[in-house]
Amino acid sequence: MIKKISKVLVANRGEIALRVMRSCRELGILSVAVYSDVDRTSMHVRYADQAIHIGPATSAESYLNIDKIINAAKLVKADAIHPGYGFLSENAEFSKRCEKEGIIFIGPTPEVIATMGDKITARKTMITSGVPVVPGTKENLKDESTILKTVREIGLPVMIKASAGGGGKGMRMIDKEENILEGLRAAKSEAMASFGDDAVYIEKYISSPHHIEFQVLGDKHGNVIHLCERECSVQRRHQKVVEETPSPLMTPELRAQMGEHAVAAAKAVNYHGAGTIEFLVDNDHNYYFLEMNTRLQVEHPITERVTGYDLVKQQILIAEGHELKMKQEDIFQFGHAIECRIYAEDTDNNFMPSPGVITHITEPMGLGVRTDGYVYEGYEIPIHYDPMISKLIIWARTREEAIERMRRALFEYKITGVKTSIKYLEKIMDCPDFRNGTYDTHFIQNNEDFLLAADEAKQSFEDLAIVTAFINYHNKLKSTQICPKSSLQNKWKEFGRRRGMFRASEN
Amino acid sequence: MIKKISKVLVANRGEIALRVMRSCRELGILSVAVYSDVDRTSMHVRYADQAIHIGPATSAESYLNIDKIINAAKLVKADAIHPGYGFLSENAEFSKRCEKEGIIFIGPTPEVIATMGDKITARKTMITSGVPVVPGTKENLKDESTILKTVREIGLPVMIKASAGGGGKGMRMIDKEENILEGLRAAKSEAMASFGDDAVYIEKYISSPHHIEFQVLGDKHGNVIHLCERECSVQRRHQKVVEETPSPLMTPELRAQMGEHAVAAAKAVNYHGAGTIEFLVDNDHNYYFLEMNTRLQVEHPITERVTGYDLVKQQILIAEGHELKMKQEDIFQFGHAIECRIYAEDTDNNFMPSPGVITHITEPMGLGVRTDGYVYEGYEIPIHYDPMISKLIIWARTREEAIERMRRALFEYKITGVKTSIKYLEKIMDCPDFRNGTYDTHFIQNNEDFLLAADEAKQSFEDLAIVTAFINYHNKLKSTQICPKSSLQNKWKEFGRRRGMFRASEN
Amino acid sequence: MAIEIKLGERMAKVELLAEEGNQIKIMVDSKEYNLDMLQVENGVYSVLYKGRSYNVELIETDSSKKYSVNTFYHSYDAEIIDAETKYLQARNSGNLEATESTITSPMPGKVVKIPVELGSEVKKGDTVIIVSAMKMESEYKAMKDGIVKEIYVHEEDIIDGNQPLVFID
Amino acid sequence: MAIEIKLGERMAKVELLAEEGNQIKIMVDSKEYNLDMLQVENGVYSVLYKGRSYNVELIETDSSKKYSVNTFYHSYDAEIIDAETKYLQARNSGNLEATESTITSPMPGKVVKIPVELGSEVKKGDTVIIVSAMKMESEYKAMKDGIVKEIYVHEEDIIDGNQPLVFID
Repeated sequence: MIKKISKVLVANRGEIALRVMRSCRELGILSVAVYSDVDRTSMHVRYADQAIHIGPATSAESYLNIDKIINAAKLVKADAIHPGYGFLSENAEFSKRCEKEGIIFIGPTPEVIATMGDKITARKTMITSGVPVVPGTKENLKDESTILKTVREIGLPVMIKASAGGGGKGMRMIDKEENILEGLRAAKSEAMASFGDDAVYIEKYISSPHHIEFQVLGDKHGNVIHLCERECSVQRRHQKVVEETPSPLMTPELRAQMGEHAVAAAKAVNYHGAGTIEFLVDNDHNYYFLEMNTRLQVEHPITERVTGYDLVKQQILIAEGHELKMKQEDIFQFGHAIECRIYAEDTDNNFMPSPGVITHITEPMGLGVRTDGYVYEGYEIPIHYDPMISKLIIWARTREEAIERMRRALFEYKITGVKTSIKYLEKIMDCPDFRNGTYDTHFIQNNEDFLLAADEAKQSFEDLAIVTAFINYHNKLKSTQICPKSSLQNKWKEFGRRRGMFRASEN
Repeated sequence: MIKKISKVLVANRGEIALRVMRSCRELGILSVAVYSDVDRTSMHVRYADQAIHIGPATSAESYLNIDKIINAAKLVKADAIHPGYGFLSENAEFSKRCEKEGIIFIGPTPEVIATMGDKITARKTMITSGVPVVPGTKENLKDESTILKTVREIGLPVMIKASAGGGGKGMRMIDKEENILEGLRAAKSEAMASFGDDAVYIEKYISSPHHIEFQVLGDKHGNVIHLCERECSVQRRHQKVVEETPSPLMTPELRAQMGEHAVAAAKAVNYHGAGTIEFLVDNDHNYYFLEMNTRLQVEHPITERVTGYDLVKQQILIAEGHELKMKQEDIFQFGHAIECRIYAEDTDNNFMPSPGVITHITEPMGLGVRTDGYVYEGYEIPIHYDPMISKLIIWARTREEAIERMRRALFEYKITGVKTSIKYLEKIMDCPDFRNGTYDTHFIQNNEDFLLAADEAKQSFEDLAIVTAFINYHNKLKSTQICPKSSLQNKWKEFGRRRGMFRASEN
Repeated sequence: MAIEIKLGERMAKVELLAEEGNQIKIMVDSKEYNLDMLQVENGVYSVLYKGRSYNVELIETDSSKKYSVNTFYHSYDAEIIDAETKYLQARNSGNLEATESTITSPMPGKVVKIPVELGSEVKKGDTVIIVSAMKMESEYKAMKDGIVKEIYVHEEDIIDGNQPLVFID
Repeated sequence: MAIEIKLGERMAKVELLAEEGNQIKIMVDSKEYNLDMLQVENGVYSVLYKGRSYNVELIETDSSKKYSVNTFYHSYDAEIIDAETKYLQARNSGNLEATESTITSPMPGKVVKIPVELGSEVKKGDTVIIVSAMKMESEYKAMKDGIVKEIYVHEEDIIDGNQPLVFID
């Protein structure tokens, strides 16, 4: 049975809120923004058909507050909620509450979110369904002699990980027998301190691991397909920085095999909506289920670009109850796509975040260039949320051409007012390991010297920088002689005129 | 023999100059801009690696002046010149001069330009090569009884056209026998007045004609392929407004047939480089050679989008002497692409051009959106050149989705300071004849009432417009009370701060 | 503060009733609005009204009291009618004659040709000046019969929009 | 007009020799340049030098005399050293002590935690304040041993970049 959606509340902000609203608009669906105190000027409020204020800047009192979001949805009579990524997107309670209130949650059921959200349960489910997982235990281990036995079965090196964990906390790599017990105890106590739960599990440690994920789509009629892989091994402190598809490591056989397992993984939980199965892959093409993300990923646009499918539209159609229109054999990758995430951060200064006012922005254009952003000139990036400014998605027929195009687009991309990661991303594009496609998740760490090296050409542009600063100061001094006669005049006209005068008659 | 190009002078301005430079940059080729007095601030000067001033605003003394452009190329030691479209792109003398000076002209030989530039010679060449042409005469007709005989052979209605003509001058449609001689005399005298040459020819008049063109690529080794068609029937006063590919009229069989003829047409003149064969097609799928454009077309991006090939890169590779890497059977159209041309014009006021200062611009973003433009905030569009601001190129899996996406992108595209054709283009996207794909070159004329109709919703937004004008005026009055204390301060910071204060504490 | 604003043919009376931060209460003719209104970019306003989100763009034209206003799909010309404007209007009333006598071009451009001379006798509909902008030529015609009394520009001159070009009396 | 500009460690003497429209002749230390230089957008300059085209972006930081300058791929910090600056520098010389005593954050953010109190004794390297921005927390540590003499902010406060936070003596 089809339930037509006519108004979607987007329970998010930033680029992903805009991205969702774009697809709504194309489908003729009204979109509703919610915003916190500091987001009145945010682009998603301006883009939406309706906008509801939901509270203070702190996420817990606005974007993470289930009651406020549900109230907003009821106020505007939205028939569906799209959670984006982050915030409430993988919150089972939120999905359940929507269900209870009769609002369509554009995402999976609370049960699926809960199953996939708990790492041990997810592992168990995958093993039962025949999806390869990293060799290791499924359960919390207590007895130390059992642990020693298990570790010997799996073979060193191993990882000890917190079941409730994330972000590297409660995690220990062990490569020597004598360190096993000490590492285990440290991991458990850290897990307890961080998550209030000291459950841990043991995994085989994969050296030279590649982080490769598969996009899946499932409808409410039991059909599941995959839309091929994304290579996400360029990571800094477990944060993805650059993604691409196809993966340079991939072969058609491996893709078919991993794709089948990704579909099996989704079917194991009767998955519907868009989801991602993350795998660890080693250089010998062994692969292991890592986790499932039950939402849209930040990097979903590269899949859209090579397969041609609008994933947000697919999510909405699935939520309405439609059957998938395409079959597995219809899916192919046309060309190559790369995404770079542009952050407001100071890459020369330990990647410190750099909030502030955007004074000027020029976005790259032309063939094969997509930008998904949300900032504009005069916009102040708030200190309270994620430092991602935009995503630059490049397509070309070949990987080599895509890298050249990415370099060209990064060259064109000018953002001033805040520091950004653009120059750092250019370095990644120039890095031999990346260009050759011979990289794994240790890429950034292995190439730190190359990526952070000072550029020798810097000195030759010093005089240019000095002269420009001089001229700007000089012209400011000149203009302070004259008090503006009429601030009623259009500033831009004035700017144009001033420039014209400067050209034509100033001497 | 391959002659590597390392520096390209782009003998053009506006969006096409930028577009060419982008591909140069991706290929690692330096680009050189030329500019007239009024173009010092133009984006192509800023984008290029080098920039040479070549004279006053009037094109004849700058962009059309062969000597000045050749001198600039020699000054910077450019080894090739890309002419873009318009200006000198189809000037045989310019191509010849480049040859003489030992500079690679990125385009065909002078002979080919001359052959295809003269309509009667082009017709003859096509007939000899078996490419269908519109039934009619090849030569200038003098004797009036011969003319009457010829017209009777072809059958009314017919068109009389000036051989040296263009832009509708020296052109007459005749549908009644008694008007033949009168029409002929009028056409000849108009042709003499406009072009100094009264040669005319007679063509069958095609009712419900579709303007469909084929993109061809030929290398210097005799290989020619086509990259499928572009439907260009949405025209206003013989100017293309919207283009799409595939054509809604096309069938795979017709495409194969017309494509073969397009390749034959190019081979007939040993064509190398990128070129376009224009056909007239009637509703019964009869098609006739119209003319060949021996340069890049404005609308080339839609072909790039569905086939994936960068046409400027192909032009450069061909000019260097490379063989085409792809074969005809490698070419296919993935999805559907539409281009809208954004003009600085007042569509409510007889499409009067609207030069001026761009006060604000927001470009559309997201999946399937490409913008090729050249203006920026604060840029003054000069009165001397073409009113085209940019091209919006949309891709989607299906034609229907592409139209929805185009509507969404036009909605997002905000340009203020000058009047633009954006609203008019939205009307085209809404027009049933366009949506159904049942249109021919009479589309705009047939739908004039729909396209220019006043919108009934206009009244309901009146109060919003009034209030905004009021508040702006009100705030200006308030701000004139205070003379800015320090104009040394960063204006943007001030803007951000002012806005912050306005929000937080003004009352 | 209450003023009149002319929008096309309509004359609206506007009164600001209250203002607190970006929250305003305003009366347009007899209708009262509560709006959340904020300038977010140079000349671009974000307006929230009953939860609906609108974007309005303003361009000042000619003077600081005349605007071109763009809402979603519509363009309007708005003019602030304050005391000064009223005074000027009163002074110019009955000046339709003057408007008909002065030929102007609504857009900037370059004078291509002036087919008349000082003292020429012209008929209503005769072309008196040809202006070119962006490769398109426009002919401006006399709006009444008369004698060419003033020609303010020369051929090849670059002109502004709405600048007087030819005066016929 | 000749002034000094500090760029990183370098101190350059700059003198404008001639200026006509956007053509300038300028001396940087001992090197003379002829440039075509034009502000094309807010804070964006287009520079032509020997036919080469450069784009330079300027952001004013803190004061009107300090700039962050971006060329193609490089960022520089430039400071105009005029008489006033020199006077202030002279007055503050030997004030390294002061810099070490005052804890600041280079970026704006929110104070998450202040693990010290007025009068606390701290050792060099002790964390005295934790600031959060964009989901990332940064700890600021004492740069010398001493006593916390001033705490200028409170937990939960929103702070600017380079604002004094804690004073240790």
